[in-house]
Amino acid sequence: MKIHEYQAKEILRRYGVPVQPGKVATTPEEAEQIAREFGVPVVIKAQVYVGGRGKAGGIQFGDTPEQAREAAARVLGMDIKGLTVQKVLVVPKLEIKEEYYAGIIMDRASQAPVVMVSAAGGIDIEEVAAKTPEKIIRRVMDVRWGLLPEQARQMLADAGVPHTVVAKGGAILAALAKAFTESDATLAEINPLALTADGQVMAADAKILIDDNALYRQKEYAAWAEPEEANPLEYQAKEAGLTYVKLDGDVGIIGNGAGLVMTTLDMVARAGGRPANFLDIGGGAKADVMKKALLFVASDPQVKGILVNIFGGITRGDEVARGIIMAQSDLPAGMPIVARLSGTGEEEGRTLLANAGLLWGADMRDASEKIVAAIKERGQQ
Amino acid sequence: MKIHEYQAKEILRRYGVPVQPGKVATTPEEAEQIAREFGVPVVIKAQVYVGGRGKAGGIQFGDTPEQAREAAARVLGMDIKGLTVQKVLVVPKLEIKEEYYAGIIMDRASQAPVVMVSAAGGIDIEEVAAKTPEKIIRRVMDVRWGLLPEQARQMLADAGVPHTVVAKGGAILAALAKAFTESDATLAEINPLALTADGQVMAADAKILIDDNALYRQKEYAAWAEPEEANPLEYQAKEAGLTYVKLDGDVGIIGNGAGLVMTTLDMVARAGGRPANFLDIGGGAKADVMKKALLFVASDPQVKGILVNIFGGITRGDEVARGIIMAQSDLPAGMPIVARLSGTGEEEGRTLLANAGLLWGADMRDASEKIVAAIKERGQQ
Amino acid sequence: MSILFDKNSRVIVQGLTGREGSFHTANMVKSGTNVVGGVTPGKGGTEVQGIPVFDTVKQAVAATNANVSCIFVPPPGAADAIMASAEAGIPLTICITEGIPVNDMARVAAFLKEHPTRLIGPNCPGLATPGAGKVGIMPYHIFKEGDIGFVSRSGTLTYEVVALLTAAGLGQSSVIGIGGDPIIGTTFTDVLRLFEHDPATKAVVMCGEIGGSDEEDAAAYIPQMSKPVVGFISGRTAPPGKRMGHAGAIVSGNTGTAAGKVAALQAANVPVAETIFDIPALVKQALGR
Amino acid sequence: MSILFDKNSRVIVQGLTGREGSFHTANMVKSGTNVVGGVTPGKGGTEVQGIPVFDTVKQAVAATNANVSCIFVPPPGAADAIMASAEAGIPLTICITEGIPVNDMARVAAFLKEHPTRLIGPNCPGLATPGAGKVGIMPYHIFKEGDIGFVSRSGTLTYEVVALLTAAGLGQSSVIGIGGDPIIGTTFTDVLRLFEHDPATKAVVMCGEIGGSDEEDAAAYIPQMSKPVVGFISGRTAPPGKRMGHAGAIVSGNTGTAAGKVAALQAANVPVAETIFDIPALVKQALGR
Repeated sequence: MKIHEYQAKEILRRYGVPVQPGKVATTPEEAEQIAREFGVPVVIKAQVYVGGRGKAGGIQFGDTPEQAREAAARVLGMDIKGLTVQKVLVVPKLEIKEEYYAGIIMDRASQAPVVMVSAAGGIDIEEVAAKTPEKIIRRVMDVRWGLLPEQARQMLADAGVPHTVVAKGGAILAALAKAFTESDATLAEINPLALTADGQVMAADAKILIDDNALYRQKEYAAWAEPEEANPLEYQAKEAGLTYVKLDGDVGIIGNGAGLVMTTLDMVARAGGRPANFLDIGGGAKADVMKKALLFVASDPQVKGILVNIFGGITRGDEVARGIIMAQSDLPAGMPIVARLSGTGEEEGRTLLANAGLLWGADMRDASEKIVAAIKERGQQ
Repeated sequence: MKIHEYQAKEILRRYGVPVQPGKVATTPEEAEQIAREFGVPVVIKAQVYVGGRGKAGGIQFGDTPEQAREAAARVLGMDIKGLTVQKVLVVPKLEIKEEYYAGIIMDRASQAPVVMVSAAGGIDIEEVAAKTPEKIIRRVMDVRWGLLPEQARQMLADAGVPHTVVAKGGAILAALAKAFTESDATLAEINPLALTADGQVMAADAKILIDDNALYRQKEYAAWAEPEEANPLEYQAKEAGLTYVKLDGDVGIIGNGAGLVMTTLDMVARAGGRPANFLDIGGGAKADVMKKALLFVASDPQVKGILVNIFGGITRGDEVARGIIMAQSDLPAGMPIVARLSGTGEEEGRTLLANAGLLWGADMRDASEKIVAAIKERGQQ
Repeated sequence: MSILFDKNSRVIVQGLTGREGSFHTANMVKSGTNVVGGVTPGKGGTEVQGIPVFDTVKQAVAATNANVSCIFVPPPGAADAIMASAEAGIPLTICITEGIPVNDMARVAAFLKEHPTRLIGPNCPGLATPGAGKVGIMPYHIFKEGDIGFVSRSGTLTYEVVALLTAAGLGQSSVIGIGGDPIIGTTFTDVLRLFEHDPATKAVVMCGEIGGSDEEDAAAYIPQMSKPVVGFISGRTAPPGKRMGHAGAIVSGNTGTAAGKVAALQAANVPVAETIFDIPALVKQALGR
Repeated sequence: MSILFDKNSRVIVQGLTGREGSFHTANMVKSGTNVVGGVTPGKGGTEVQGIPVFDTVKQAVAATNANVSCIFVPPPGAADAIMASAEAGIPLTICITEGIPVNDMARVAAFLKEHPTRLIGPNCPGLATPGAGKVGIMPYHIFKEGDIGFVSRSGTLTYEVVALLTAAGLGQSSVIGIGGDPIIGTTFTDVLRLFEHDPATKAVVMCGEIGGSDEEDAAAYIPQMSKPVVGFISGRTAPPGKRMGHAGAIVSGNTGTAAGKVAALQAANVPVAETIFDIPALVKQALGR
């Protein structure tokens, strides 16, 4: 789950990481008020669930409260990579002397969190990593002990930061690691970790992702979830318990099991179609879930036809067929649906579909070709 | 640090351990009100920092709110082993079917917490442990992993409790272990762990001791500290930063280092005296600390004379002597003081004492004999 | 013959009394698997489908001499269930549960270094040895006894491909679903190594997918094998995964794409199927059948 | 000759720049100890009393080749300091700090199983090798070179008894204060074993006190020693320790009392001094001097 910068900073603050004071504004007037409260100059930072907001103009400055209001007026409502800015974080401007990088990510290969620091932080960190990987100090965290303060300091010392940053940054890095584990984060990043002109070491920006699987025990953070403005369908799907990813094409795709759905996408693409989405209904879905998934996919205005590909194990083909038939009356008139049912209840399911006059494919290649052809045919009408 | 039963239960509740609802009353009227709120019959339990309150009459019952008031009136103000009852915990009476024992203690020999359970719980648990030690299931907790739920269940299974208690009690025991570690406890005990007539498993009583050395980071629990009514001197000493234990005799004893002070007690006893206290001023004490310690020991009305035994390393003999001289005007007139100073600054200190007309001993045996003799002599005057 | 599981395996089911656990246990028994016990704390002393239930894994092992555990425990208790199996000394643990927090699995991974068990999964369909039975949730009717080893990260895709192999007359020695989670107990390379040493396996089909570097690692191992491997990678047209901050880019670099995985396998002389329908022919070609 | 520490030892001080650290380091240097560096995070690159300061223990070891660390870090950071020394591979760590939370020390004890260092303390006065120097806070002027090994749980009592030994002409080979905390790195038995194998030690004085079972454990080891041991137990007239709930009674049973410890030592044929003034005579008697 994504959270905003101000929320990530709130988590870090609880673990003792120094972050600037500041507040969130949803109107220019609020931004002006916050600027008065904390003192100018301030930075107005768009709070959106994507990176690269700085280059998009989502970070602006205000030397007076009035300028803060004007800057907030420019940023609020701005479109950044398809997301509309609805909140800005207003913070006093830091006089930054140096910028470092500190991050922790759950790493598949290590089967553990990997901690990374670099003396060369800021927005170009990925270029640093690509060109001069030796400048990134990495350490696999032993989850039994966490990141010990001395290990954190040694990493920073190895990165070549000044002595005072070894000490203060070490405490910050150890706190970041604790926050990572206790928040069930999959990523926790401070970039830049800033050394200010007056010798403070602070998290000038922060990013945390929370493990969706752990939201049941991270109730406070779970409550921070917001609709992702650019992807209302994905948000609604999550609410409905479906695994859905929006894509660019026009062939709606529904299947059971991530690997099978991905393979179906590949098959549709080979048949000359362009998938409109990825939707996994999971195992053991009943007719009502199938119906809900169909209507959900069809609600995407780009979708011109839908392919249903089910390999029945726990999921029964007849249940799936019933769901497709139930959905007919609510689907856009004439939208082609091709179902491919295999495994448990496949015969019964196919009979149901045939009786209802619906299309079905013998296998996923056949079904993919049929749905692509049906959409093309309908487009030519 | 000791805390009350109701506070221990509050900690356990936060970790998900089922405990009865209930509230603390400081007046009979409050107890009646609580009985009305939670329903009768209720149990009125004295909240005092000693064990054995049941046998002393500190646990009483009320079948009606009025009886609850009367019972509370009997218990409040009661003297239990020298402590005056100032609070009672009022809880609905449980219908207990069986009683078990669950406890965790930091164990020197294991260098780790040791978890213990027994199917034979309740007030006779120590007898069970002494007579049938095989009925106590023990496990050294691996602090790297904590007590895993399955390990907790296996301990209860080995103890021979019913299946339902293995499951519910296992969760409780794992929670107890988590509470132990996260609260910096040195002891956490649920006795009895009760199986109620309606199949619930609950902490019917609880005891937790918090590590004094960890109070700096257990700020909430540190704020729960209360004067120990029976030992106001010990409480004041703690507040003053002195390590003080009240004893039964009349020879006040002050020294630096626990081992040295204990040896001094032994020496005074061999010289025929009875130590009135143990007081360790720690390392590096200055004159003002020495003065404070002297006045503190002298404030015990049982004290008839004071022995000061300092082996100077960091602590300087002349500082100690100055402190003794500074205290003279505030000490009870004629109270004998014998000082024994050795190590750093001993010559200067002895000279100061001699010039002030004060007694000193050549070594701790000499000093012990001198203070015992001085007290005896004064008693015969 | 087989790897990991055969007719002598004695299976217990952790979470036997739950809906999923009891449903799939019935199917396992039907497939011929010897399910000797179940574990559900608090339900010890009862029976499900004639199978005795115990409160702890240790008790179950003591009573049944089980050597395989299959876990259907819901996510909040699943990591503890794996550790319980490991601590009880069960040599093979198969965790079906989907949705375990990754921090829990990091803890499990560390725990298993001290308390070894061969963990398959989590978030996997389990395994099957055609002719001997299955552990997990795979539909058993698709299998056919034979000499092809099969390993995949995905569940339903496994069923698709195995059905194609069976239809083509290519029976399977063992079928292993290693699971799709970020942290899993057994990797492609682990399973390839087992197949390499299994006399009953003549060739291996490996179905990977985008994400992680497990396929790349396998490609590095395959040149040491004496047996042919046929590969497939799903997700070629999937969008690039969501970015995991800068850290994600720093850690993974260029690994994880379908193109990268296909290239790595091809560099190891592994024929990579364009679609799953091409797999049987590639296997036959590799075996010269 | 000596155990643990000699003229070749190279000492760093963790917490060198603090009040206690700098005060006692000056005294250590005066005693002849070779203090080669200090560690205070953030103070790296500076010097104290001409001794270079580093940000981490690893840096200090790399620069100075230190093999002993002495810790004066305040309680909140002391456990981390011990682990830092262990992880940096320093073979002997002496922790003077008093007041470390016992949970921290339980964690340290577990950590040291994986990252071994010989830990003395915490809450101890350190050690001294008369003629070579000292590490810690013992007043060095009381020592005299000789062949008596001395070990104690207490600080000032150590000084008292060592002063008596010195006054009686009984010099010391090594003097070790193991510390009074519930969880300590090195026990009486550990030190007795070192003295047993130290050719420079002819007899050992062991000063114990009430609480715990370390003296009883030592009494079980002493019969295996070839060298005489003289014992002393303080706290004979101390009140029984405060009860630690039922658990305390269950765990400790009857161990921990002065009478029990004296009895255990006497059963091991150890002469136990009635008062500290009797110790020198018992030592002379044991050595036939």
